[in-house]
Amino acid sequence: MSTTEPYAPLVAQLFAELPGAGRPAGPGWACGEAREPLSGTWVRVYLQAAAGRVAACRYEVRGCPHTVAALGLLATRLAGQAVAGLDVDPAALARELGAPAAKLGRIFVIQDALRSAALQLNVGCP
Amino acid sequence: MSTTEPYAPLVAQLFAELPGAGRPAGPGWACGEAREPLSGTWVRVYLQAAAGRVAACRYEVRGCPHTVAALGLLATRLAGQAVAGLDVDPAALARELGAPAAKLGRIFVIQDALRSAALQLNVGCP
Amino acid sequence: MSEPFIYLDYAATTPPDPQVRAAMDECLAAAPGNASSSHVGGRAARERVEAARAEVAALVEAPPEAIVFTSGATEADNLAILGAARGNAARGRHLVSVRTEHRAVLDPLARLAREGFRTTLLTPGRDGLVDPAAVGRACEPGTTLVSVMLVNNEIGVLQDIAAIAAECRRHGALLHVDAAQAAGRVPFTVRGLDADLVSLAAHKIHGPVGVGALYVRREPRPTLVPLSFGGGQEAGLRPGTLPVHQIVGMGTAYALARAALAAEPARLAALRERLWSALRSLPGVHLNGHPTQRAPHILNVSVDGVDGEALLFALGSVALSAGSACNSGHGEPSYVLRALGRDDVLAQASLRFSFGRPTTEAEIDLAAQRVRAAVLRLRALAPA
Amino acid sequence: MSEPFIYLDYAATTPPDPQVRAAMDECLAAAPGNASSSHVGGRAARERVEAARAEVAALVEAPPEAIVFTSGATEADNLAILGAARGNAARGRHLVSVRTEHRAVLDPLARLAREGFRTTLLTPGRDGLVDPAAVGRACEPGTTLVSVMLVNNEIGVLQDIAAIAAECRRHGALLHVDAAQAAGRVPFTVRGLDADLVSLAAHKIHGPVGVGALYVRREPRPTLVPLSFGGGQEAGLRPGTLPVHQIVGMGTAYALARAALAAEPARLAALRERLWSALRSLPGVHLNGHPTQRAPHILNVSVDGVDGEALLFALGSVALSAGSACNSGHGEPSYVLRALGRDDVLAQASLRFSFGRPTTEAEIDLAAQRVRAAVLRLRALAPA
Ligand SMILES: Cc1ncc(COP(=O)(O)O)c(C=O)c1O
Ligand SMILES: Cc1ncc(COP(=O)(O)O)c(C=O)c1O
Repeated sequence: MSTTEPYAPLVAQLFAELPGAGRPAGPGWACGEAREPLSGTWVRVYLQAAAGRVAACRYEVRGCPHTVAALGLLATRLAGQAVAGLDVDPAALARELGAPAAKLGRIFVIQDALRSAALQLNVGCP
Repeated sequence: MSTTEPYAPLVAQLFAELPGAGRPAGPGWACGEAREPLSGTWVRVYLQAAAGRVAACRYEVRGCPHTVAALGLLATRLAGQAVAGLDVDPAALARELGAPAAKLGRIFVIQDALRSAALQLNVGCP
Repeated sequence: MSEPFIYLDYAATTPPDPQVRAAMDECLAAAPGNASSSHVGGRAARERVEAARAEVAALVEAPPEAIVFTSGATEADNLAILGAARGNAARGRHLVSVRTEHRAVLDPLARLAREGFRTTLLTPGRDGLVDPAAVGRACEPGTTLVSVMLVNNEIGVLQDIAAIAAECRRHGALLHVDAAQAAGRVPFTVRGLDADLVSLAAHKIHGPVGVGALYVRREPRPTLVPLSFGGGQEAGLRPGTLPVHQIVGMGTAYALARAALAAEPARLAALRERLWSALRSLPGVHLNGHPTQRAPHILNVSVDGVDGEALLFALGSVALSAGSACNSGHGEPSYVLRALGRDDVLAQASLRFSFGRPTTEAEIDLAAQRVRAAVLRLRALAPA
Repeated sequence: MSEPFIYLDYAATTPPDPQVRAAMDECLAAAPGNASSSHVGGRAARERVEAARAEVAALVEAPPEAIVFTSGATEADNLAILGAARGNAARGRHLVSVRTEHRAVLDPLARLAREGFRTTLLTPGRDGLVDPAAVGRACEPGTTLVSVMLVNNEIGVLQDIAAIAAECRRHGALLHVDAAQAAGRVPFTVRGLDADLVSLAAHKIHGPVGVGALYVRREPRPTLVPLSFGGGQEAGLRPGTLPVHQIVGMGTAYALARAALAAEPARLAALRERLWSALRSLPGVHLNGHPTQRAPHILNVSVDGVDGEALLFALGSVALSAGSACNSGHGEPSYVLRALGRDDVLAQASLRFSFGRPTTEAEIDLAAQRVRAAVLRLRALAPA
């Protein structure tokens, strides 16, 4: 934690606006879930695809401001990406949000949830 | 030393006014001298007698304010006292001036000088 | 976030009372004098110090000579614990304390472990209270010192020090009490505590930070090895030029606290209950610590189903702590709440509200509203 | 004694600069915040602390991270000496210092003797200066720490620390320098001193009493055992809630001192020479300490043929010290002057005049007049 603001302005903005937050209504969503019991972090990522590309991303989360903000970033960026090989770079994400090293584990939780949602898109929802 | 004034008002007054201080002029004075090398205290007491009683007392001194004040008190009080058995009570003097215990040794210096001056009055000056 | 800011972190630090500030500035503007100097400025400084010492002593009904000024409660705790343990090492090397003490107590105990002392750390009940009989059972023939705080800084519980003191007497151990959170918040006297050493802070009760005191019983007088040496101030127990303005600030704060002791604790307790009533109407909000044996100015709750850091951030316009000020922001769950048996995740999702002289009902109501809104918003994100 | 009062005891303590007072009060009046808290008040407090740390560091050209705030120079000296000796005890248990150091250095050394350390205390020359070669000769294979002050608080002499540091390097010993009287009075940098540990005070240079700092070299970083434990503030070296207003006061004072460094030392040195010229015209007045290798703000003289206590009392309207503030009023001759070879009686009849920012030529002239009058009056009482 720096001696000044504990969260980058981008984190504060995403935490305030929560773009894409919430469980989607309707059918046609794949979802992946992951958790980190020590901090109680819990993440669910919902993906909708069309023509092999991500059409929309939604999420539910119980987590720290960096985790919430990271999901908000994903939700605004994933649309249009190819479903095949869909992934996120946790280190880059943490850097972009100014998250301290101790938070990296939580960003991996997001990656896990995203990968498992993407897997369902590829394999087909159960 | 108390947390307030280091010297009682009587000490301050006697130190400011120095009653009887100085080497007397003229003949007919007995004198006694004593010192305490550790503190550098040095005292000379001059006595003049008439009809077996102290007529006047003078002094010279290098010493702390309590020592100076004690001599001032003596000078104002000895006149009229019988030369025979002339003495001073150091403890009473120290008490009256509010001098701390550590100062008692210096009041004894005054007693020594006074006694030796009185001795000369009794025996006759050399 | 341009909502009006609400400060509810008075257990971390309090704003100095305007009278305290005025007394301090008056002192800083006065003719200069080192309280050790023999000239008039020095004597005036000593008189100010002694008047303040009398005020500090009066709040806890101690003789003024028993008050040793320090740079704060942390130093007072260290002087008591390191000082008494080292000073009585020939009699024994065992110490007793509690897992929920402040770091300023636990860390010197940890240091003493490196110097060959042993410490028994008791676990309080789930309500945060220490069983006095357990203190007695922990004492051994070589136990020289027991340290138990009066008011816990995180959860506000109030220990039964008199009963603990009786156990210490029975076992010939000295008793140290960290009363940094208690002074001016709950009425107590050193005689009532029957403690040998009592730590006091100024900045927890509208005095300045950076000054505190250790009460050292006169008869019998515990042997203490000082932390520092030189100059001989404070009866040789605490050297250094006396910070007159700081000491005067503490004295003024303690005089004000004493005057307020008849009414202020009840007022704060009412505010605390008002907040608790508002918060408990939310499901999944748990009170930490004993419901009634507690100081009036601290309320600590744990909230189900939210992340603690996110909750704190969502409450940006309410200044409060997740744990004690010293631990907050580190993301570590509070060791105090863990010692009470709260699991890590719930311990992390805890809020310490604490109140002071400026706190109003309107602030409490507004804070309760904001907490409700934040909790509901975060729970909506994770409707698990 | 209704003569106007003249304060010439700035080496004992200085009045805080009005800007320092204003900065402190502004800080006390600000929104409350414990510098350890994560909310906005806490962050603002941290920012103030770091800005002040940068100011303190700038005066001595240290990196800000090397500055550890303490409750004063006494604590800084103790942290350096007890901390380095205990922290390096595995390497050796021999320490070197000087008989004319401040009690805040000598007393922790005496404490260490009780913990099994040995100390060699050097005697300076009659001019108060320590021969660097003598420091080298005193070092042994087990010498871990050398402590020599930059400016002596009683006589103002300025040691050749860089030459002493070279001897320390040669012998692998750490060097601690008490610069409490030097900071802001003589220009110096930690690099120029080449010391590992440097103690600083605020109240000697128009900052508040009760705050100071220890410079701790970064590379190589000396191992220090803290004096107190708990809370983790100041890189674990000095725990306790940070007294933000005090630290801000020190920062402001150091910023002002840095700005004044170009002109103020020369101005004070001129005042010192003016006073010395006036006093030396009296017979039997002796300068204590080296005539030129000295700080500008201290003049110490011994006076033949008068009692020291009586002289001080006769100078009631001039506030000054017979020795250091900590020793004055005890009637004991100064151990510093005795170490210089002054006999007890002459050592007792000594006056330390010290100057500060408010000191004027008119005050100096008036003080000189009063000293002359007092000396002549007392000598007339004992024309031996
Ligand atoms: C119970 C308790 N003890 C000790 C301390 C430390 O006091 P200070 O801030 O004066 O160092 C605090 C507060 O931080 C406290 O709440
Ligand atoms: C050389 C020296 N070292 C240490 C100290 C002690 O400093 P403080 O008053 O900040 O405890 C002083 C002044 O008293 C001093 O002059």
